[in-house]
Order: sequence, then structure tokens, then C-alpha cells
Amino acid sequence: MNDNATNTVPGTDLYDHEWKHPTLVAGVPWKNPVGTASGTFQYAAVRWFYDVSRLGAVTTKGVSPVPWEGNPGVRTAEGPASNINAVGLQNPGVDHYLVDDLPKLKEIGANVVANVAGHSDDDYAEVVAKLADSPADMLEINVSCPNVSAGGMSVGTDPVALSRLITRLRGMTDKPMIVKLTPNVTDITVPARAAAEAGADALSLINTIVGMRIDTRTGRPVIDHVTGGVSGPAVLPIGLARVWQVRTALPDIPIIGIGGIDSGEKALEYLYAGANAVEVGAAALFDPIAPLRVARELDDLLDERPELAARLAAGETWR
Amino acid sequence: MNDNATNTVPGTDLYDHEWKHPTLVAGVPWKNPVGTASGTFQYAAVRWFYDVSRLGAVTTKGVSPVPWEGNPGVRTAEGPASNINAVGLQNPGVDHYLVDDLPKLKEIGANVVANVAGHSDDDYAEVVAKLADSPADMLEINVSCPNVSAGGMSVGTDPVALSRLITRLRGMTDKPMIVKLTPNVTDITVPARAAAEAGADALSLINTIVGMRIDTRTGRPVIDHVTGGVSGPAVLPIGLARVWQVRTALPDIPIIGIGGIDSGEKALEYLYAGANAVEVGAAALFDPIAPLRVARELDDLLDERPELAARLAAGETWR
Amino acid sequence: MAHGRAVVDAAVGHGFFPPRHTVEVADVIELDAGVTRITIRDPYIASHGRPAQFVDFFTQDPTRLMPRPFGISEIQDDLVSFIFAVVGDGTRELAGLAPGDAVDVMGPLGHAFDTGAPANYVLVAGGLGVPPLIHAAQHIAGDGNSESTAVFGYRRNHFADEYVDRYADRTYSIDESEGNVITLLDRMEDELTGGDLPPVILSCGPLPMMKAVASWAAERGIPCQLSLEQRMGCGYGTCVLCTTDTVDGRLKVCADGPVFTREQLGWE
Amino acid sequence: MAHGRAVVDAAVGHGFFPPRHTVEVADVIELDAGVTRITIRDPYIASHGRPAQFVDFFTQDPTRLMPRPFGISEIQDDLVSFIFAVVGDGTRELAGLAPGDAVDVMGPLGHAFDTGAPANYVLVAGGLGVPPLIHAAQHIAGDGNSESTAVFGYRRNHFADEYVDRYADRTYSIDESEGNVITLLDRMEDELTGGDLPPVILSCGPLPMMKAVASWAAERGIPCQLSLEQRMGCGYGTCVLCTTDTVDGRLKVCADGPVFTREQLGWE
Ligand SMILES: Cc1cc2nc3c(=O)[nH]c(=O)nc-3n(C[C@H](O)[C@H](O)[C@H](O)COP(=O)(O)OP(=O)(O)OC[C@H]3O[C@@H](n4cnc5c(N)ncnc54)[C@H](O)[C@@H]3O)c2cc1C
Ligand SMILES: Cc1cc2nc3c(=O)[nH]c(=O)nc-3n(C[C@H](O)[C@H](O)[C@H](O)COP(=O)(O)OP(=O)(O)OC[C@H]3O[C@@H](n4cnc5c(N)ncnc54)[C@H](O)[C@@H]3O)c2cc1C
Ligand SMILES: Cc1cc2nc3c(=O)[nH]c(=O)nc-3n(C[C@H](O)[C@H](O)[C@H](O)COP(=O)(O)O)c2cc1C
Ligand SMILES: Cc1cc2nc3c(=O)[nH]c(=O)nc-3n(C[C@H](O)[C@H](O)[C@H](O)COP(=O)(O)O)c2cc1C
Ligand code: FES
Ligand code: FES
Repeated sequence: MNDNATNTVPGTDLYDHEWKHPTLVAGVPWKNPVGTASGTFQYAAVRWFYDVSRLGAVTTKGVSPVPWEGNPGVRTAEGPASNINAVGLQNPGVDHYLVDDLPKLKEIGANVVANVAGHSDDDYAEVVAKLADSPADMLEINVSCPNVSAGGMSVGTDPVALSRLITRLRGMTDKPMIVKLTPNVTDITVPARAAAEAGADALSLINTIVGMRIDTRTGRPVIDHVTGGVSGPAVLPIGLARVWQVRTALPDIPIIGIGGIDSGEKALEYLYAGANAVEVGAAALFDPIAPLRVARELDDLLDERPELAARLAAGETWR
Repeated sequence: MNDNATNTVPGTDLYDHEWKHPTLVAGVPWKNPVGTASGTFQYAAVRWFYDVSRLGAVTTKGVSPVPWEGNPGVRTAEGPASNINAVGLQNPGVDHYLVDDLPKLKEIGANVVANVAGHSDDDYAEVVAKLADSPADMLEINVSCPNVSAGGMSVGTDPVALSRLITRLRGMTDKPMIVKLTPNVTDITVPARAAAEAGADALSLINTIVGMRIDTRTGRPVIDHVTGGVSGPAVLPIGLARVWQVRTALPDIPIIGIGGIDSGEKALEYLYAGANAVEVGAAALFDPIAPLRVARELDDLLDERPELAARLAAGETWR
Repeated sequence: MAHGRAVVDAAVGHGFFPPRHTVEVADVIELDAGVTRITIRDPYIASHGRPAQFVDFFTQDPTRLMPRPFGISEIQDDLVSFIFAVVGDGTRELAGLAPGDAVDVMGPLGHAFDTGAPANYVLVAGGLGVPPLIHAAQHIAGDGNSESTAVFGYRRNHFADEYVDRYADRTYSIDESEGNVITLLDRMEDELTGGDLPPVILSCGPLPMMKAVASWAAERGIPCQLSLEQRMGCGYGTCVLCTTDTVDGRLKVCADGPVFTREQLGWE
Repeated sequence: MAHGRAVVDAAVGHGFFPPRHTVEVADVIELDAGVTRITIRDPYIASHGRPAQFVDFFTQDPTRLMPRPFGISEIQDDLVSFIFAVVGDGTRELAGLAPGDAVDVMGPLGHAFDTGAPANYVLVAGGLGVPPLIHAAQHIAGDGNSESTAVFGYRRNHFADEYVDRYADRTYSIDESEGNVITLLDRMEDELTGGDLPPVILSCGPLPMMKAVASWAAERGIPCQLSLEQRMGCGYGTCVLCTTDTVDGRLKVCADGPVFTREQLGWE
């Protein structure tokens, strides 16, 4: 009954299956169309469970110019079919990333998407400057985190600010640059277009949706930060609609679909909605090998859909 | 395991239980803090299941100046712990409402919130003009329906248009006027404030969130209208956060909390978040007596929280 | 179980229709690959259910909240049977139920076929449209003034013949290797129009089949009642999610139907 | 079950840690009102689990996705036991499991108590902090170089004494009618500090209790390891949701802990 249970794995060949259906995202080859979503993948934790270079890509946790502490106290609550997180982008900083996670991931041959966080344009620029000469394969600019008070989501909801930021970052590197969008806006095609016109090579969506729970035993919010970001199966229909809308508005830009994916079947919905690839987030919290299992299930589903598989392999999309 | 199953009903006294904890919403007494949500309650359908006058309020389906046909084809899909609807406000028009549903509901003594729909300011004004002299107890102006192409949500996402509309409607009637807000905005406190300043007596939130599903057998959207509105348990954390945000921004305005409520415990979360009352929507699709059961469960939970119960009875809120 | 019964009793005792409640699964058999016949014990539905009425089934999995409506296929004492195909996750879960398990249901819902007038009811079903027509045969057999002629089309395996045979005066069936229900109707035309009782077609099945049946009937002036399917939100008339276009506008399949006449649908 | 085993075997066969998998519930007993002892059959966890390590439990209900972490309380052959309190819906569901049922788990997770040095390990637990300390007693008993002294505080019923008694060299326990673990520690102070082996405190329980224990230990210069709880997203170090403030900044309770020294936590 539970899609997340490993007992639904259609076999135990996860560790050595040979991928049949690669994709191409903004010119970068992915072994399969499935990556990890930022913030739900730490190499130091996941490496014990599988060879992460087997994934289409690994997107690392948002890095900032200096180490960030994140939010204090309780950082998470559970919603119906969802997780709510208020990490607040805790991370050890870009310098640590450059000497630790990134070289380790490149050493095992992983396709690395480096997620970039900032409280200000200068923050983002500082990180991008350092990543520009790094072995990271793609950059993902996170302008959509709802859990930090400055920067983060505020940039992603203001097309003018977003355009200015991406224009500036664009000038700093030739690395394929993905802009990660928030669904917490009236019309997501507005920031999508702003990012594309400012030079983004690809868009990824959705980040989490602002939500909260209250503990009825105390009458107080469960999370000390009060609100957090909702993700997991519950957000699937919302993520799909956002990808559909952006694909309709921007027929050509590569899109990475994110939100509520915990099976190959759900990943496939995103591909039909117009995504070139997907990232698996919260599902990996409830089972470390979820991204690998999603990739494995999708690989078989694509066998039955040769036209879709051919388009993905060519860097094109269904719609 | 399933909260919606009637086998979790704590007794079978639903039909004659005496309510212990009334509330007051914008001066209007409710027998208990639980009403139906618009669009999920048709008197002709629900009357066979229980005496609907037992609820705190019944909110009727949005009515427009003339009958509306709604959207063609498949109008619904299922999400994880959610329903997705694209009715498109099909309704037989305000004249029918005035001679059929409304008098029938008033005859049995129900506390009626009349939900108002429109494609334009004139539409809304025409309906409000007709309802002004009717026996409806409260009006709920729906500026938040994501499933119509004109009017509906577009008004609710533009504070200037919203202010103009509510100012106009305010001048037409003394009936307590609730403005129903959409979560499909960057910052819900903006329309909330616009509505309050234009004279709304209360706010209700949230309406549905734009979402969709794709049928992987065909690669096509399940719903002919492509997108619809997501509601049900999955949206609970999102609704709670919106109520919390609006209550924080506007300490005094009565708020009706909506979104994902299918138990007394979840209704209680909304009351702690700052709502004066709640409405039960999608849960009533999966069990007709859900609103009554939520009211029943909440009535006992409030016994253990005399301070909260006292505030609600006085028309005040927890926060 | 006791609890399900108590919920029904409380509602009925207060003069209301039973809400969603839990019942016991009495029997489950696989009739064909991916086609299951399930029988539940539900005295209320058993005594009130009429042909073409349906019952909302709910899965145990609380991420799948929406009703799965199934037409009643047979009623014996307190036992009510349904026949359904596994098409998605919900029906897959329901097909895995075993006798003694609990399942949530609500019904009977919708309007039944009108079998009031004495007639030779021609029960035309395709695929998973058979359940209401088996029940119609059962109902008509118990009535005494009418006859019934089953005309069933299958993809391959004639899995429902043995059930409808118990009640129908005549059963004709066909599968895709031979043709479809129109093939059968053409063959039977003389028999149908030449009998003592006037023919009335009751039909349920895939939309293209029902449209073909309706036009076959229209050409011959035979009255035709059609039981439709539509994705539902509630099944009892509260959500307006299940509409179909009719000459009177968009009507609810669950509460205004599922049975509509050819004329109501405006099918030529 | 076979499937759960196959998943574990595939992972281990490829040199990896077992992901979430399904195991069989071997035993469930209620120790006290709302306190359940559950035993699962899991050869991997049984052979790798160390005291204060925990296991993520998952409910069957797919609307409740997050892990419910429980400390291991005992290991016998392939069987691993846990003791937990019903505090919310997830633990309510888990407490309803019966022998033979399936449940999803992942583990063992986190760092264990350090019991490498010969010592008199003083196992100070309050309420539902007992499981890792029962396991610590079991582990120390099997080691031979150290002793253990259990110091357990209960609200009312001394439900865990019979388990720790099997392994600890001495068991002292108290309930709220008499006092708390500090009352016991005060009474035992001479015995603890005067023995042949140096005392080392291992503690788990409610935060205020652990802080009191830590300061009791600090005043007497006794080393103190504390096993913390925090709401978790994953339990294996990937989400950074479970942090606690330490002198080295915010560390993960799941992967950097759950055991921290008094010094790391900066508790005086
Ligand atoms: C009045 C009525 C009577 C029916 N009687 C029968 C019957 O006797 N035997 C039988 O096999 N089938 C019958 N159906 C169709 C049956 O309800 C669907 O096949 C079933 O709901 C699919 O559920 P799923 O979870 O397997 O599919 P999924 O695709 O996983 O379901 C997702 C959602 O779509 C809905 N849905 C999917 N397909 C259909 C469909 N064809 N019609 C309506 N809703 C659908 C589901 O109810 C659910 O809400 C009937 C439908 C209606 C409306
Ligand atoms: C490392 C560790 C070891 C633990 N060992 C034990 C043990 O041996 N025995 C025992 O009784 N309890 C133990 N707990 C606490 C136990 O995990 C929670 O009581 C349990 O998760 C509550 O689940 P619920 O569904 O009943 O509560 P709900 O409140 O319904 O749960 C909602 C969410 O909050 C989390 N949560 C709620 N309370 C806690 C808590 N106190 N700590 C962590 N997460 C919480 C749940 O895991 C879930 O994700 C341990 C916690 C941790 C972190
Ligand atoms: C615990 C947690 C931490 C996250 N941290 C980040 C982050 O640092 N940067 C980012 O861009 N997105 C972050 N996200 C958002 C996810 O990458 C993803 O966009 C979102 O969770 C939706 O996908 P899902 O439903 O598969 O989880 C985080 C999500 C979770 C659950
Ligand atoms: C089928 C359906 C129809 C709806 N129609 C309306 C409507 O006419 N007017 C309106 O204001 N809201 C309408 N809504 C929104 C609900 O009133 C409610 O705001 C929303 O569903 C969230 O609550 P829930 O999670 O309890 O369903 C509709 C919702 C559903 C599911
Ligand atoms: S399914 Fe709700 S009105 Fe028909
Ligand atoms: S719970 Fe995920 S890092 Fe600790």
C-alpha cells in the first residue's frame, strides 16, 4: 500500500542495472532522467546506501559564501502525505564544499548540480565566482527557499530582482545555470520568463510551499520557525501544474520537474507535463534509495514509450 | 487508519447531540464552529444524510447572475490525499437560488452563508443586489476560484481590483460580508488587507490550489480543463500557514479557516492558528456527514480547552 | 463490523440515509484476468438497491480518498455483489480484499433503470458494463410481467454469462474474435421486434458501444436507456464533478443518472 | 518478508547498508498503559546494533511518511526489541501491530554509547529513555571488563526493571511518588565514586532530567554521555532537520549523535 516501501521494488537489480534511457539537460548528459533534489541529499549520508554516480545527477545542498547555522529548535513537522521543513539552509559554506563534497562526488564520477544559496545578490555572486572554476557540472540557483528571512524566496518572487541577479550571475560563468523557482507566487510563468530572459539555461521547479502544523496538545506551532516548506507526495499535483504552465509559456527551455515524486510513474507524469528530467526530494528522507528506485522504475516505463524516450535522449521534451 | 471512515465516529449521537461550544463570526451566532465549504454542499444532496441546520453554518455553492454551465468533460482527478476539481462554478443562477435552496434552508433553520461568484464586478454586484434583501445570513464573496477563465481568481490576486470590488459591494448591503481568499498568491496578507480595508466583515481561506494530474496511460491531463483546484487533507499545512499569516497581519478581523479539515483535531489546529470558525470541504465528498462529525469531535475537544471555547463564544480568537 | 452496522442503524433510526460505513467482505472471486467479483454483506443496500444503482467503494489507503463507484451486479438476501476490472491502483487494492476483510462503502446511489412497463428488456452490455444488466435480469425475473434478453459483448472470455444466465430468458454473447453487440443485435432483430412484448433496450458499456446501440435503437424506434460512467467526486450529488452533456444542459451522472434515455442525451 | 530479506541481501551483497525494508513482527507486549515492547526479526540490525543506536520505524499509513525513531532495547539472536510510548497517531498505529505483521524499518542508525573503557557504567534513564540503557546493560554484561548500575526513574509503574535486571549488576529505580533519578544518584554517590572501577554516566530521558544529570556529573567530575531526541526527517543524516546546539555549532542528532558528551553539549 505504501509507495515508499522498498518491498515494491520490482527486483533487486538497483545496484547494477544498466540504464537504457539517458537524457540531456541544457546540453549536459544525464545517465537517466532522475536526480536528487537539493537539501535532501548529503553525500556523506547517502554514500553508504548506493553508488550515487548511478543517478542522472546529484544536486547538493545549497551552499552560501560562509557557513550558515540554519534555524534553531524543532525544524520539521509532518503533514498529510508531506514533510514540512525549516532547515533555513544550514550548510558549511562554499569553501568546505569545494574541498569536501564536490571533489568526492566528482571522484566517483557523479554528475553534480551545485545548488547555490544567498541572502543577497553579493552572496550568490560570491558563491558562483568560486564554483565557476570548479568541477561542478551545472549550477542551480536557489531563489526559492521559504525558510530564510533575507534573500531566498524574496528574490524568486520579484521578477525584477530575479532578472538583475541572474543577469549578473550569467556574466560570471559559462557553466549551465539552472534557476530554481518557487511555487509561492501568483503566476510562476513571470519569474520563469524573467530567469530565462536573463540567461538561465534551464529552470527547476518546484521548491517547497509555505506551510505549518500546530501541536494541539500545546496549541503552539510544531516548528520553532512557525512555518516551513511543504514537500512530498501531497505537492505532486501542484508541481505538475507549475511545470505544465511554464512549459506552455516557454516551449524551449529545459525544465527539471520537482515535487512529490516517489515512483517512476510519478516521474513519468512530469515528463509528460513537459519536463526534461526530474529531481526526487522528500521521498529520499523516507527511503535513502528512493531516487535510484524511481530511476529504475522509470527506465522500464520508458521502454514502453519509445517516442518519449527518444525525445528526452535528444534533449527535447514531450510538449 | 483512514480518518475519513465513519468507523472512527466516537459514538453515533451525531443526529441529536447538544452543542456545547458556539461561536460568533462577524456578529453572527454559529451553533458550533463548523460549516460546510462552498461547492461541496448541495442541500438537495445532503439533506438525505442529516439535518443540515445542526451545523454552525452551511455555505452554499457559488451563485452567478445567470445559470453557468461550468467546464465540459472530465472535471476531477485524484491527488495523493487530495481531490482536484475543475467544476468551473456550474450553478443554476441566483434567481433559482432565491426561490429554491435558500428558502428551503431557511425554513429548516439553517445559518446560511451565500457564496457569490462572478466573471466581472457587475456580475458580483448583480448577485449581491439580489441577495441583499434575501434571508441569507452572511455573504461570502468568492474571488478565488481557479477554474474560471474570467473573474474568479484574477480578482483575488490583484489587491487594487479586489479593493474596488469589495468597496462597491460593501455599499450595497449591511449583511455580514466574508471575502474568500485564494492561496495562489505570493503574499496572502496583501489581498487580505485590501479586503479588510474595503469593508469586509470577515475573511475565509483558503480556496483551492492550482494543480493537475496526468494519465500515464495516455500522456494527457486527466481533467479536460487541464488544471483544477487541489483540496483535501494534502492542503492542510498550507491552509494553516495562510490563516496564521493573515491572523498575524490582521489581529482583529474574523477568519474562517478552510483547507484539509477532516477531523475535529484538524479543525482545532485552525482555531489555534487564529480562526474563529472553520469550513469543511472535500472531506464531505468522501463522507456526507464529515462536517457534522468534525463538529461533534471538536465539541468534545473544546471541553478540554475552556479558555479557547470562551474566546470563540465571545467572537474572539486564540491569537 | 459492529461499528459499521451501528452507523447505519443510527442514520436510519433518525430517518436518514446511511453515510459511508464499514462492511464485511463475504466473497471475492477472480472471474477473468483482472476482473473480480466481490460480495459484501450489507442489509441496507441489499434491500434498497435497484438495477443500475451503484455503490461508492473506498480504498483503505488514505492517500486515495475518492470513491470508486461500482454498479450492483446481484443481490441475494443480505449479500450484494459487484463485478469490476482492475484499471488502476484503487481497483488493484480492492481486488486484493479477502473474505472477512472490512471495506468502506456508501449506497445505493443514483437512479435505476425504469423497468416498470411490461416489455422484453434487451440488456446490452459491453465489457465491464455487465454488472447493472445482470442485476436488471435478476430484477425483471422477479417481477413476472416482463422478459429479458441478455446481449453481452466481451473482449475475450465470456465471464459474466454464467451469472446472467440465472435470470435472463435468453442470453446471447459474443467476443471480439466474432464481432460486437451490434453484430448480435442485427442477428436478433426479427426475434426482438416480432415478439409479444415490445422491446426496450437497457445498455451499459464503453461510450462508443453505447452510442452505436443508441443509434441502432433509434433507427428502429426502440426505447433505449443508457447507464453512463463519469469520474466522480462524491457519488451522491453534492460536488457537480460528474456531469455529462444532455439536451437539458450538464447534468450529474451520479444523481441525475447514471441512467439517461437516448432522448435526454440527444444521441441520434 | 522474503522481499524484505531480498532487499537487505541485495544491498549488503553490493557492499551497501540496507535501505528501508520490511520485517516481521515477532512479539508485541504492553508493559504499561500506553507503553509497548515490540520485537522484530532482523538479522542485520541484530548483528550490527549497538546501545543508543536507533531504528527508523515507518507506519503503514502513507499519509504519515516520516520515520518514527526508536532506540534498541535488547537483542537476542535475530530478534531486536524496542520499548516505546504511544504519544501520537504513528505510535498508536505501531502499538497495534501483532506478531506476524509486517513493518518497515531502517537501521541501525546513529552513534552508540562509548563503552570501550573499563568502568562502572551508571545507566541513568527517565521515562522512555530506558531502551538504550537496557541495551547498554546487555552490551556491558557481554563485555566482561566493566560493570553496570541501572538508575531508572519512572512516572509510576517500574515497567523496565525486569528487563534491565537481566543484565545490570545493580538496579535502582524510583517513581514520582518518591523522587527522581537525582534522588537516587544522591543516595548512591558514595557507592559510585568509591568503587574499583571509575564511574561513567550514560543517560537518556527527558531533557530537564538529562540536564540535571549532566550537572550532577559535572559537579563530581564524572564523565557523562547523553543520548538526545529531536524530530527527524530521515534519521540517516541527509536532511539536517534534527539538529541540536553544541559547542561545535548545530549538529545532527541522528548522524552526529544521538549520543553527545556533556562537554560537546556545553551543559554545565
Ligand atoms: C456509475 C458508475 C458505475 C460503475 N460501475 C462499474 C462496474 O460495475 N464495474 C467496473 O469495473 N467499473 C465500474 N465503473 C468504473 C469504476 O468506477 C472505475 O474503473 C474505478 O473507479 C477505477 O478506479 P482505480 O482506482 O482503479 O482507477 P484510478 O485511475 O487509479 O482512479 C483515479 C480516480 O479516477 C476515477 N476513475 C478512473 N476511471 C474511472 C472510470 N472509468 N469511471 C469513473 N471513475 C473513474 C476513480 O474512481 C478515482 O477517483 C463505474 C463507474 C461509474 C461512474
Ligand atoms: C534517536 C531517538 C530515539 C528514540 N527512542 C525512543 C524510544 O526508545 N522509545 C520511545 O518511546 N520514543 C523514542 N523516541 C521518540 C519517538 O520517536 C517519538 O515518540 C515518536 O516518533 C512519536 O511518533 P507519533 O507518530 O506517535 O507522534 P506524532 O506527534 O504524531 O508524530 C509526528 C512527527 O513528529 C515526530 N515526533 C513526535 N514526537 C517526537 C519525539 N519526542 N522525538 C522525535 N520525534 C518525534 C514523529 O517521529 C513524527 O515524525 C526516540 C526519538 C529519537 C529521536
Ligand atoms: C529537508 C529539505 C531541505 C531542502 N533544502 C533545499 C535547499 O537547500 N535548496 C533548495 O533549492 N531546495 C531545498 N529543498 C527543496 C527540495 O529540493 C524540493 O524542491 C522540494 O522538497 C520538492 O520536492 P519533493 O516533493 O520531492 O520533496 C529542501 C527540501 C527538503 C525536504
Ligand atoms: C468540488 C469543489 C467545488 C468547489 N466550489 C467552490 C465554489 O463554488 N466556491 C468557492 O468559494 N469555493 C469552492 N470550492 C473550494 C472549497 O470551498 C474550499 O475552499 C477548498 O476545497 C478547500 O477546503 P477543503 O480542503 O476542505 O476541500 C470547491 C471545492 C471543491 C472540492
Ligand atoms: S460525483 Fe459529486 S455530484 Fe456527482
Ligand atoms: S534526521 Fe535527517 S539529518 Fe538527522
